[in-house]
Amino acid sequence: MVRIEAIIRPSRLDEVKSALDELGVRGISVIEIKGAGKQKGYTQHYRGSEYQVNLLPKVQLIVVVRDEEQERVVEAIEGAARTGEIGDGKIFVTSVLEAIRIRTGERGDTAIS
Amino acid sequence: MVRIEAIIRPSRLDEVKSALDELGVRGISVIEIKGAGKQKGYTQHYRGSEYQVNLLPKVQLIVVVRDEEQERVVEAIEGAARTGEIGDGKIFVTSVLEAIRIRTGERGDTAIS
Amino acid sequence: MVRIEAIIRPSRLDEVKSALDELGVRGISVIEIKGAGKQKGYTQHYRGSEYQVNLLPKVQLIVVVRDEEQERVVEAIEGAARTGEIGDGKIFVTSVLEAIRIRTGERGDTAIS
Amino acid sequence: MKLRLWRPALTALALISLSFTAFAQAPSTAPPGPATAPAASAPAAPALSTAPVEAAAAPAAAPAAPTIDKGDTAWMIVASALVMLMTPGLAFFYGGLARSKNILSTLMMSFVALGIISIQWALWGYSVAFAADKGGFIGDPMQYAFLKDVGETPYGTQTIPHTIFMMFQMTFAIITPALISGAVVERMKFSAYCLFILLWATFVYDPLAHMVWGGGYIGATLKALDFAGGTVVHISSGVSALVLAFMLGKRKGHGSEELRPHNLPMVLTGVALLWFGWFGFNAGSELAADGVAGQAFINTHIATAAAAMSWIMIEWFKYKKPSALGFGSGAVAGLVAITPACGFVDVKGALIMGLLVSPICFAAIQMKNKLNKYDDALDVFGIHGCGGMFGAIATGLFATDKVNSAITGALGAKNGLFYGGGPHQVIIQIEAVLITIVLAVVGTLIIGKLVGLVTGGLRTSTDDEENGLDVTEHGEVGYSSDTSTVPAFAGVD
Amino acid sequence: MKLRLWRPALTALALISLSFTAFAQAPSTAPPGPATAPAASAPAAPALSTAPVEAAAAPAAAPAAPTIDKGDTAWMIVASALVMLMTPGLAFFYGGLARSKNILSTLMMSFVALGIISIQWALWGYSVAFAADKGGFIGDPMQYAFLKDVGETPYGTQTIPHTIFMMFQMTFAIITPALISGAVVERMKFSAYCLFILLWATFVYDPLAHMVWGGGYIGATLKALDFAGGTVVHISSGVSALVLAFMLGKRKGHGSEELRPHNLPMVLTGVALLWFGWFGFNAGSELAADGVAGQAFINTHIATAAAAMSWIMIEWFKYKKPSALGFGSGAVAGLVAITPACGFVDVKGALIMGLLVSPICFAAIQMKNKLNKYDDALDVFGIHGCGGMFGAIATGLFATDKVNSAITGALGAKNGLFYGGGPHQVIIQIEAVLITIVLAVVGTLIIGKLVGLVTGGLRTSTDDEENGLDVTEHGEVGYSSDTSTVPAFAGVD
Amino acid sequence: MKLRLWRPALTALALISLSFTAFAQAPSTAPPGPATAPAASAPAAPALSTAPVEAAAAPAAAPAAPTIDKGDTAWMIVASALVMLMTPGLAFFYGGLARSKNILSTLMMSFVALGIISIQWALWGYSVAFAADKGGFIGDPMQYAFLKDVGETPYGTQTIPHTIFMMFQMTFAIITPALISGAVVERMKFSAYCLFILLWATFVYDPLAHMVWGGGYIGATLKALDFAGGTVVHISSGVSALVLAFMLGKRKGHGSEELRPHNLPMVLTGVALLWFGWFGFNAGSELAADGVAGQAFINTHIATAAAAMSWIMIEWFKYKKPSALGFGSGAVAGLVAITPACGFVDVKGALIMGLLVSPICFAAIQMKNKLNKYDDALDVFGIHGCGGMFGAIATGLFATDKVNSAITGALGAKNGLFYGGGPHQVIIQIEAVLITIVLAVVGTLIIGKLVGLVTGGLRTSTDDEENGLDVTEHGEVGYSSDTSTVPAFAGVD
Ligand SMILES: Nc1ncnc2c1ncn2[C@@H]1O[C@H](COP(=O)(O)OP(=O)(O)O)[C@@H](O)[C@H]1O
Ligand SMILES: Nc1ncnc2c1ncn2[C@@H]1O[C@H](COP(=O)(O)OP(=O)(O)O)[C@@H](O)[C@H]1O
Ligand SMILES: Nc1ncnc2c1ncn2[C@@H]1O[C@H](COP(=O)(O)OP(=O)(O)O)[C@@H](O)[C@H]1O
Repeated sequence: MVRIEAIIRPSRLDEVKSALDELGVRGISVIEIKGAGKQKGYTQHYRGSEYQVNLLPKVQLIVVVRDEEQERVVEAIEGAARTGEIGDGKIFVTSVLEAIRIRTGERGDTAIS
Repeated sequence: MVRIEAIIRPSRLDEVKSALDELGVRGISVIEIKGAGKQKGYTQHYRGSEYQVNLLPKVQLIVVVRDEEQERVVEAIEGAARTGEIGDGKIFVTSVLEAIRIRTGERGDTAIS
Repeated sequence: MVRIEAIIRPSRLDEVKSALDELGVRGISVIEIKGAGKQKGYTQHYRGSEYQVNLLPKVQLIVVVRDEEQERVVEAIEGAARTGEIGDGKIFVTSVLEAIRIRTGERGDTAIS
Repeated sequence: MKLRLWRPALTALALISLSFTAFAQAPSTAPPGPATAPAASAPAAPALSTAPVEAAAAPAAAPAAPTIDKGDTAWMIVASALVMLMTPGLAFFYGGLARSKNILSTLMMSFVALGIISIQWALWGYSVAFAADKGGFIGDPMQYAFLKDVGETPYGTQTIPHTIFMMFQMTFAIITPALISGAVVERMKFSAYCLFILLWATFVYDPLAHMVWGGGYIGATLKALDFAGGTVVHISSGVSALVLAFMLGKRKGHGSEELRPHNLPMVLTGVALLWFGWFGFNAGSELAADGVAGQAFINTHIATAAAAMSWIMIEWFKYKKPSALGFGSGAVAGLVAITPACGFVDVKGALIMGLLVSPICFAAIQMKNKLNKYDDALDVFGIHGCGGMFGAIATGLFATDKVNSAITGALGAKNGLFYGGGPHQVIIQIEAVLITIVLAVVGTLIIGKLVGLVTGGLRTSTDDEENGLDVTEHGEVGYSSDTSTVPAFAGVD
Repeated sequence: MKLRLWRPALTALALISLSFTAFAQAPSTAPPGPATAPAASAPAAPALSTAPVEAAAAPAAAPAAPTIDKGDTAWMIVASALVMLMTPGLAFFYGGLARSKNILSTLMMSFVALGIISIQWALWGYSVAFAADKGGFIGDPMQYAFLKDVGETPYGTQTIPHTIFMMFQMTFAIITPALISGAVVERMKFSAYCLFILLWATFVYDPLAHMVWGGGYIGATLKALDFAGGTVVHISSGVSALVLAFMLGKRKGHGSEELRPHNLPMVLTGVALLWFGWFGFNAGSELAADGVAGQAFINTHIATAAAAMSWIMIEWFKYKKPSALGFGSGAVAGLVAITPACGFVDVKGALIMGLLVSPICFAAIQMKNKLNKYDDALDVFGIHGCGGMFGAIATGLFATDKVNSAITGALGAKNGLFYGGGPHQVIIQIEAVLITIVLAVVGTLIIGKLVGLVTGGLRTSTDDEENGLDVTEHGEVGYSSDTSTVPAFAGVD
Repeated sequence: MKLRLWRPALTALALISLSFTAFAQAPSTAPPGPATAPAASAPAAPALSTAPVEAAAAPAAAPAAPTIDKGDTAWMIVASALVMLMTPGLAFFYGGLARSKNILSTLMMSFVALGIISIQWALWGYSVAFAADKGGFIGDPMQYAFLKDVGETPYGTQTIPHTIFMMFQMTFAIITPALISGAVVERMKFSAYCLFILLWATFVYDPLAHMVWGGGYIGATLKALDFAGGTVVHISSGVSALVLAFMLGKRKGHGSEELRPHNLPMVLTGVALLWFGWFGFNAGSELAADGVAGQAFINTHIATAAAAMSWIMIEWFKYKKPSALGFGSGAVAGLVAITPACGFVDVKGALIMGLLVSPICFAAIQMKNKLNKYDDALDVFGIHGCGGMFGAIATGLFATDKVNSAITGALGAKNGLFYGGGPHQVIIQIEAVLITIVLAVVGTLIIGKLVGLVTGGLRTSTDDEENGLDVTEHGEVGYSSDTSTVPAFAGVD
């Protein structure tokens, strides 16, 4: 199994969810994060003090899928999350040793199906 | 070392923490996340507009432990987090290359003990 | 590529960001989390009911870098995040199978440069 | 155990219904409406008897034409608005103490009282409370039904339009049942709650208001003193809250999960609005912009300040941490305690009452935590019930006609124990408290049982409770993230 | 399509400008200022005509020296403060409904009206609205410019300092353009908005206020009834909001993303402050602490309670979930509906109006959702426009001189259809509504177009919209985390 | 450096103590209480001298029986409630500006003043400020101790119950020390703060209030003008805040971490309540519902609106981003500036003062940022100190007896420089400002030092500061997540 961690724009979350849904991927976890990268930030002013803000709101998606699904899932996310503008985000894939469904105790691929 | 990532119900966090405590696992990190899966969501209405919500509040626990502790820790979490109802969550285990304790610079197993 | 996950004190975030910036690491992701460990918590009282709180605010940083950068990045974080007091946090390194830049579809090392 | 409780309760219900019927048939004995001469038989609301005396000094002998005083009217319009604002204030006080998944549900329990009781009051509530006395227990439910004859002409010997008096009293009728909600939040069905407060207002609050202020038994016959509602508002709601908490059972997670306030700044917003509005509540109960109102105003403020300080002092000594919640809890306890006394005591009395009420309420809540028998979630009994009882009884200790000559004048009461009146008034005050407790306990038991039958139980399902009543009862969440379908964390966050 | 709309609009602009010029040259026909005898030609604001009659009963024939009544003054100072508070109340009502990335931008749209319109009103707005009538359309813009001659001496036959009357009216002038903002939040440029409300206040609100309350056509000639601003405040803003929503286009993500309220407790804070302040708005419009004010007060409260209940009842039946937002929306709809009627109808009328307005507004919003042609983000047209029209017309159904003798007296109007006056008044009310609509539509089209030219479009860039106007227009974020450079999530969280 | 500061301070302390003793022994020269004829020697509070003149026009020569006016009383009851609400308003204004880990601690610093100062005022504060003058510096601390003789009978020639006047003044005494807290939040010990404000109220505020309003040197002898508290409230607190900020040192992280406001909507809630309550503060200072109150009311509003606009205009030009915080800061600056002037100037004066105060305060804060010598966390000196000084001096420029005849009448002052009075009054105003500054600086230094000795330092430990004072000083967190033991993020979230 692999753990696909996608960092995307908050406004693309709906699209990405739909795309995964179409692929049959049901289980996902979502975290609100902040990200810095090439995308430029903005300046805030509070009573004349300037604050340079370069951590921007992003959404991190975690999906664990079987190895063979990796490519399709990554492509689905890519397609749905892309706007072509700087700041679209990244996808990182790591290897998962074991997955357990807490409710049943199932392990391995069946835990995430 | 392994990184155990458990996605559980918020209401089970206390139990899980106690269970880990009993095992002697002291260090944990906790993140509030949202999850979608088999568990069904609910509908919200705002002035007659319907919103289907299927991302539900979950808690993600991260515990890095020595390889040999993996099984006991996973079982402890499973036991404490299980209600038997859909939505109990998942545990994912990944391999950790290196761990560092920032305070001391210790590396490897001693960093997390 | 490796995924460096650093759990640090919120008050050290600025320093760590600067340190990474100096190294030329531009892309990072940041999550507000809670952590328990050796650092002792505190007690809250609400109308005489006592609540023992041992999950303390921490910040989790995620940086994915090329394998060869791992050491330098880890050291930079260590240096900038260290106060020497209990509660400075941990760094965990895991291996990344693949990285994709959503905007361009680039893969591998170029995705994170 | 439960079964045994229902039997006397049902008997009492029968009795109450019976008496209602009886009273309805009995001829009106002393209609206080403007149509008939209200002179001596006017309802003995404290304010009713003192204000006009001063205002209409010249034509004292001829109460035939009570005239409107614009200064009094200006004050009472504002006072009514101030008391109205207390219900949202209460909503925020309670809302901040709830968990965020129940924030809207908690707020709604107060807000909906503004909807339900306002209409109930206009249709029949006001008449039950303030129309011509029937047997000392209720007012003629027909006389002012639908606010018939409630117009510009003042009520009794008052100096403000009857509409304003009715409105001022309405705001009291609204907040009282809302107070109860603090004990039942996070688990009571919204439908059951709505029905409960409608019936409770009709069968507990309205008769009680009549008995104390409308010319009924407690005020006119027993001659107990209750300037702004210690019995009517606080004891009645506090005791009913306790009974209802028993009937509902504890919240899921009580004892195991930590049920902490989700938003203390919101609690303090509530405290601020309550404190502010309470000036209307207490000083407004004089129904005139005069010296007694001034005294009631400063007493209210001093007692509140003293109680807030005394609460955080307890915390300071006990935990070394004087808390914001402690300050707010103390302030509310002080407001509660001074309510029945505010127009009757001097500043020293107010200060002492404020200093003493906090240890009492604090101890009551400690006791609750130790006993662990019931889950009065936001301490309605601990603060309003206990604070109200203390205040009502202390009124019998500190009342003095130096401050308000009506005490030994029109109201026919005695000075307090510490002001030369002997134990007489304390005993009467205790009697008034007991009557209130009995009425509240019996009424709540019967109504709670009835409502449970109608709505298929008073409580939501365990699942709904776990998911939070905002989503399950109201179909909303309090705080939403911008991330479109990502609803806010169950936490504030 | 857009091009075609501009043509008649520009023609209308020409006409309006022309008439302005004409009026400016015409000699003042009936200066209502204190300098000249205001007697019969006094501006026919409802309150103006009823209050003084009672207050100055004795020297009724000699209106030469209107005296200040301290009770009335006390009430009107407070009423002005209460109405002032409504604008922040509105800010929170709207702010909670916006997404958190636009929270400050939404709040600022209301708050800035407190800045801009206060100054505009002092410089010329008050004069345009309340100085000597010019052709039934505006007041002499010079007479009270810079508040010249607005001092202690009462306006017309009033019994309060002229300053207070001016201030009371100012608070109305402030909140009205702020109401419009609900339709345009989350995408309109702040600069364009500021300019728009300045011009709109001058060319739409001020003339309308004059026509209805300042001795102009609608009040003095047509003799339409509008106690506290159904036409002037709610229809004008609601209709203008609709037009502006069309001109701006929909928000990015409308239809695809879910645009939910970010903070419903904040919405209820707004509702509480609006409800509270509206007592000043409605009962204050009597300009005196008297019986009519009392009636206006209770009507306001009853209609609001009824509308809040009726809205959640619809939800209860339709979705099984009575919501907090529904309660708040209903309450505001009730407040809107009763505004023109509050000093003219009895409690029954108020109750019925409250019960009916919610279904009407609810249906209007449903219709908007179905049509999906425009993005009136926070339903200004649905609630203020539709609720206002209903209220204005229903005033013609329920008005009765039993409640306010001025209706058939000084105001020269007729009783409502259901109170023996025949259809006469309803027709007049409809005419007043239509005039208001025309003025609002034409005025908004012209001003909107003009402002767009000046500010290079009314809308922010799509990027700015996506990032949220707080950061892009105001350089701030609403909620910040302690984690130094980590700005709060775009969500509340 | 610090050591050198303490020496003159200690000397001054000795002097102050000495004079206190001296005054206490000196026989009362002009007791202004109701018992003795207050006629000409009545405390020259602006309001005291103007209101009664108008109210008791008929029996002008015989001040023997001041009568209560119900209109005035109605207004002043409400005004007192309004000013009380300002302290919670201030709490939210400051609270939103703090970081979320210090939200409760910041709120508590304001709320606790409601507790401490209310009691202090009742016990001795009021007497020190308003009892019979002792040497121009303080009032007899015994005369009204424990509110002895403060009852219904009006104070001096006033027309409201003495209780109400005392209460109105109490609300000023409460908010003034709370204002100081803005400079010391996020690092001052709660115990030290409590002790500090108790002493500061006694030794700085009360004497100053006496000197300006209670018949003491500044008002009665120097004849400086201060309608509602420019010197007494704003300069005193602003300057003391600066001194205390120096004594405490900077917050940990100042300069390195970004210390941003955690909740700007909360800041605007505070602004709304402050603006609303300030009507009571300023117009209430007339102590009557009359024309001067009306003028004070509109001046207050216009200056505030103008200052809010002028602040965001500066931001607009400088950063292209007019901010919500800027609007709020400007509004508060405007309220501060107009406070001493509101009952003395015309609308033009108010407008100009409003427009000018914002650039001044903005520049002061810029200067602070550049100098980087002290950490006046929430800019108490920048806004209240500088805005207050500007307002006090500008009163000497714009005051005109056209608006308030008392200026050149009972108050014995002169018109402002721009209104034909020559530089006379400006110079006097500057003198009053200087006296206030000296008293505030010396008093704060001494009291701060003393308190530091008693509480073992004024500051919390660095660790406590890092963890946030909510948890370490009060044992609570402001915002909690539902996730049981997971306390909310240190951020709002
Ligand atoms: N090396 C990295 N490690 C972790 N997160 C990263 C890394 N690089 C980028 N990110 C995340 O991806 C987001 C988008 O990256 P950015 O460089 O701004 O745009 P793009 O992905 O379009 O090149 C960042 O805000 C950050 O959250
Ligand atoms: N494939 C997955 N990848 C990541 N998270 C998942 C995955 N499947 C489930 N989850 C997480 O686990 C939670 C519970 O899953 P769900 O299918 O609803 O119930 P259960 O685990 O009892 O079968 C989800 O809300 C989601 O947070
Ligand atoms: N085994 C672990 N797995 C995951 N997170 C951990 C682990 N141990 C510690 N942490 C995280 O690191 C933080 C600091 O750890 P702590 O033991 O308190 O201090 P230190 O790192 O200085 O020894 C914790 O709050 C927690 O978030």
